[in-house]
Amino acid sequence: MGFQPQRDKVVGLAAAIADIADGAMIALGGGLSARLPMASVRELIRQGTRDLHLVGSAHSIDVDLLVAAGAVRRCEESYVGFEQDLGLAPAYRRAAETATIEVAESCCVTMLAQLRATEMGLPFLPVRGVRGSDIVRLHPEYGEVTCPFTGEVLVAVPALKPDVALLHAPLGDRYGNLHLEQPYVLDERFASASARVVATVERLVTTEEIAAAGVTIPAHLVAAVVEAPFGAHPASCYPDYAYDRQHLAQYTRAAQVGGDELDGYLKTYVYGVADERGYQDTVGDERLSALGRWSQSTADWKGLFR
Amino acid sequence: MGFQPQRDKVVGLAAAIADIADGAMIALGGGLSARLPMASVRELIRQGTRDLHLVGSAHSIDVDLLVAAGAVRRCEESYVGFEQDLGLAPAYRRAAETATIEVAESCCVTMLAQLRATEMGLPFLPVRGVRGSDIVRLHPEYGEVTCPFTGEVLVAVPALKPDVALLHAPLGDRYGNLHLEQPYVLDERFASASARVVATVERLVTTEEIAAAGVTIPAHLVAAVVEAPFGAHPASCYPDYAYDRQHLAQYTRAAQVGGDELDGYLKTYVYGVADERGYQDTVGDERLSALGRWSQSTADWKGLFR
Amino acid sequence: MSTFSLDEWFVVLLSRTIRPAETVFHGFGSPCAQVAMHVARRTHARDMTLIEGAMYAVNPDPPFIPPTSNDASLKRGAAYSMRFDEFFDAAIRGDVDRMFLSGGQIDAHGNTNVTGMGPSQPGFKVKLGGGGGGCNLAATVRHLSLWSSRHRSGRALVENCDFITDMGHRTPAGDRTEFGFTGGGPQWMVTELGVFDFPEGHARLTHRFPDVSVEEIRAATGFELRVAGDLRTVAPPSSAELSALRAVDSLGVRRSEFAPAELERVFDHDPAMGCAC
Amino acid sequence: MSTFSLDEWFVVLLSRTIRPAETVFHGFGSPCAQVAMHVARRTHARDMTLIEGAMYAVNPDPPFIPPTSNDASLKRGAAYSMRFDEFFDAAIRGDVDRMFLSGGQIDAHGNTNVTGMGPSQPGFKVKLGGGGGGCNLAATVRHLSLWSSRHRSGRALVENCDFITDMGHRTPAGDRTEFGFTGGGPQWMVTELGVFDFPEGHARLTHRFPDVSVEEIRAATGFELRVAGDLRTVAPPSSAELSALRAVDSLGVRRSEFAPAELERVFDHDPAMGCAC
Repeated sequence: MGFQPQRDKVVGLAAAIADIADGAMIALGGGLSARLPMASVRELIRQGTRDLHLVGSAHSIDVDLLVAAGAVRRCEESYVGFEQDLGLAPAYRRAAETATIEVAESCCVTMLAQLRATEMGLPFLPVRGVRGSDIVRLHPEYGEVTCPFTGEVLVAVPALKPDVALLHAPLGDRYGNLHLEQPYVLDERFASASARVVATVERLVTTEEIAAAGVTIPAHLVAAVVEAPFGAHPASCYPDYAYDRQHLAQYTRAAQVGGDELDGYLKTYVYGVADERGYQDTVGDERLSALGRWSQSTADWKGLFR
Repeated sequence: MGFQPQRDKVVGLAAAIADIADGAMIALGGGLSARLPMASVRELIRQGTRDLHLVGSAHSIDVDLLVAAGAVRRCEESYVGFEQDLGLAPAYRRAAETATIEVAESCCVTMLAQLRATEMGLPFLPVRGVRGSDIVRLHPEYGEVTCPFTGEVLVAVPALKPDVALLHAPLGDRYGNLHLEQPYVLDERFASASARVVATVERLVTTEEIAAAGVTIPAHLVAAVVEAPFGAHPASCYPDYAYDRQHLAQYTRAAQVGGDELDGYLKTYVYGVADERGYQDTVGDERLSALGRWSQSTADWKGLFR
Repeated sequence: MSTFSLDEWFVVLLSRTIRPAETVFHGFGSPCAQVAMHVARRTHARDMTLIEGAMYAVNPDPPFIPPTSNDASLKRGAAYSMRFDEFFDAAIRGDVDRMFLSGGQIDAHGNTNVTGMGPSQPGFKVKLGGGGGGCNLAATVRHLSLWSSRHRSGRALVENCDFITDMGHRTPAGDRTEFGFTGGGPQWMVTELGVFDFPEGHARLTHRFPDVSVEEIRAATGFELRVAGDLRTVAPPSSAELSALRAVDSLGVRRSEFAPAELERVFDHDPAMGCAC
Repeated sequence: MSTFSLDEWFVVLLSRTIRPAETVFHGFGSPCAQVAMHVARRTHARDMTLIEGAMYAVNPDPPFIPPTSNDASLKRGAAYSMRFDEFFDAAIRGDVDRMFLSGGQIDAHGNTNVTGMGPSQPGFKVKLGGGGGGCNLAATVRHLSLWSSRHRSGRALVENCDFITDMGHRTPAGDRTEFGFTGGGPQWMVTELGVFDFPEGHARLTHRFPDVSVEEIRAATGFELRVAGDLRTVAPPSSAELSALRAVDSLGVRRSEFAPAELERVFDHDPAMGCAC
């Protein structure tokens, strides 16, 4: 542990991800369709990383794609799916139903308590809920603790310390200061609780620019910074771009069918491109720049979601 | 509990403070020489409130003045004093030495854990330190808890729920949204953990202005808003004014001497003025506006502290 | 005479479970609840504190409701967005008055399953998305408004949930008092067939839609159907409610929750109808 | 030949207890430690993470050190200021490498008393200000640098503290291992008479100032004085250290910690002296 000293932390994506060992516990920043660390996810798949233990709150294509690529051993999220719009997460669902991944489904509040335990240097924290839920059946590691004052029995949850947190931010400087827009989701908690933070950013800017925008996650918590434009695509990274609903629909369709269709998606967008520049070229500049037009008018914004 | 509904919460200082009962547990916002809720403190004294239980981190004239006026039963801070510059807190010290107040000295981390317990709806939280310290002798209410996973024995501290938090902010709107500059100290924690938040602000502005500056404490946590220019004086309220070192020196001198000297201070600045407008007149516009000149140059800023 | 559709009526009924001055939250992937909250805030509960799903934005005025819960459009007009931890802390300490919850399965006690169908070992028969923060929040939020848009399927309201993600009033293991839960549990349940309350912690049909019979409802309900002595038909939406709803949900995201046949249920609207809530 | 004063030498010695790349914190009301951290960051520890006392500003470049610890001048130049809880969390989980601590009383094990002199019941004989966050931080911060500017008084370094606010290496109740404390405890102690380390958890004089004899130090020390076999005189400040110190502390706030007589101790400076740290 200990803070990261102030130094230049800019590295390439491949180098940043190469440090992640098979079997690592990976915290995924962002949530649902926002600020998912997709550039890092794609690079993990390209590098053939295996047996990952994923933790996060509510997630979608980041988890599903890693599961589809066979990179995952254990999923510990509060939700994996595409909401009412695109429905269940196809690869995650299939892997859960065939028991090829361990489903350690959790709750946002429980995860928060477990991360906070690490942040506070404590071996456990108590939570009040959970007792009425079968979620406890998925977590034999939970315990109980009795309040010494009230006698109330509470669920005790152990500290959770991810090996690596993968975060994506619109702005960062070379020292690792990051500016995020709301929702921050668990990114701040992951940054403090994880042994190592790898951040991808839309744009590297000066420290002055980032201080003016507001530092959400400070440099001393960040180990590596990678400039990765459209690094959250097909999730959103406001203020730069909205999520790419068409692309997500394309992915979920391929993942539902599975087999060659899913392989085709992976080949086109992950294995078949050398890097993120290749990914952007494959998605196409026209599509990518359209996602940035949300800010022009309400009609443009709405138009992205029809 | 429950959030405060969105409504106009602007009231006068006297009315806001009149709701505070004798014996109440009062959380004091700000710390040391910054953003102390002095207008509220002076009004509490004017109204003759008694037997207060004060809680806070590191404080100075706010606590000392309340003690000097005989308003306090119990002091639960991590520090009360005027740092190396003006030394020990004269009235607090005298009252502690003659046992006319209960000294429940605490630690910033312990207070934080106790407030967080309230914020998280828990009856207790564990802390790792404290066991080697005689601070536990001042707190028979602490207990112990054993980690169900590691067997480690930790100190258990009970949830702390102040009846009222008195906060001072440079900007607020009529709904109670507050903008603060760093250091926020415990203000955010007090706002969530207290039954009721009374905020004084330098200036009431529109919601748009405060959203642009950044809302630090949201309206739904605030019960009453009072416009009180120079309401932190003689503490600082940046960006408006630096602390008034001369005034603090004048106070500590009077408080050290005690008796008529201290009575004189109280008469001049608290009992003898009807309200905060009267206080400002007594301190004098020239002095007050000088404190705002910190921003003109480093030499001006430094000049305030010679 | 103008008309309105079932999905609109459904959302209006959900919105009426909100009382003035309440602090209300919906989870992600819940367009009906999401739209309902905005309808309430524009009609009978203008002083409510609306906390927007996955954005945790406080009292936003979104230009439209997008098909995902953490799009930036959903914080437009909000002076403040809570942090993740700030929201969940507030909810677990009891500062949130109402939360909307749904589930692939819901039983008579208001227990909900959003985790999976069938046994959990070795793998679920159908893996659902998961519960977000529900398994803790259901313990401490003051009131829960449940909903199901798939009641008629016969698979949604069940005798026993295969997996209890979020606890209602009681489970085989105990009740809320035994667990020290500080929230009151499910208060209302709205389905596309009718409305239920929970006297003594058991669902009871209090209102039905005018185009649905009690027998149809009984046939679709997997648990023993209890019916209120004064069973009524649901009160129609007011013009104010309909126009608020149509303004808020111009993309019609609420419709994604319903089977196609339900969306064809259309009713005549009496424009003289004031708010019946 | 130019000169430097005792207070300058003292602060330089404090600054040398900081190692490169460390994350270091001082409490409020600690001008000597505060100035020492900025000297270190401008000389031998440019890559340290400096967390400014009561502002929790990270690596600021203040235009001057004011006489209060939470003045806005102390966050000038910092891209980020930590929240109160963010800083204390980092310190209690072990992310802070060094903290400076002082006390009205300090014993041979490095226990410190900033709470009060005499018995605590019914009232202290002398009530001191209090310990801030020390009683938890002393348990978990990796290393502690202690200091006392009142050693000569004979009342500062004592056989037993009347009250232990912040634990050093051991107390009558147990040692750090028994309490499960994760930090290493006091590593150095600098006084206006000399410098101590803590082999086996007991203070040992390793350096004295050239104008002070071991006998003077023994006479001023309330506990058994242990002396290192290779006792040396403290190394003089370099020109770089002195000029950094004078630039940072142009108001001379460090001087408020010393008795007037100590401030009159002046030493000749050899401008050829490089950094001796």
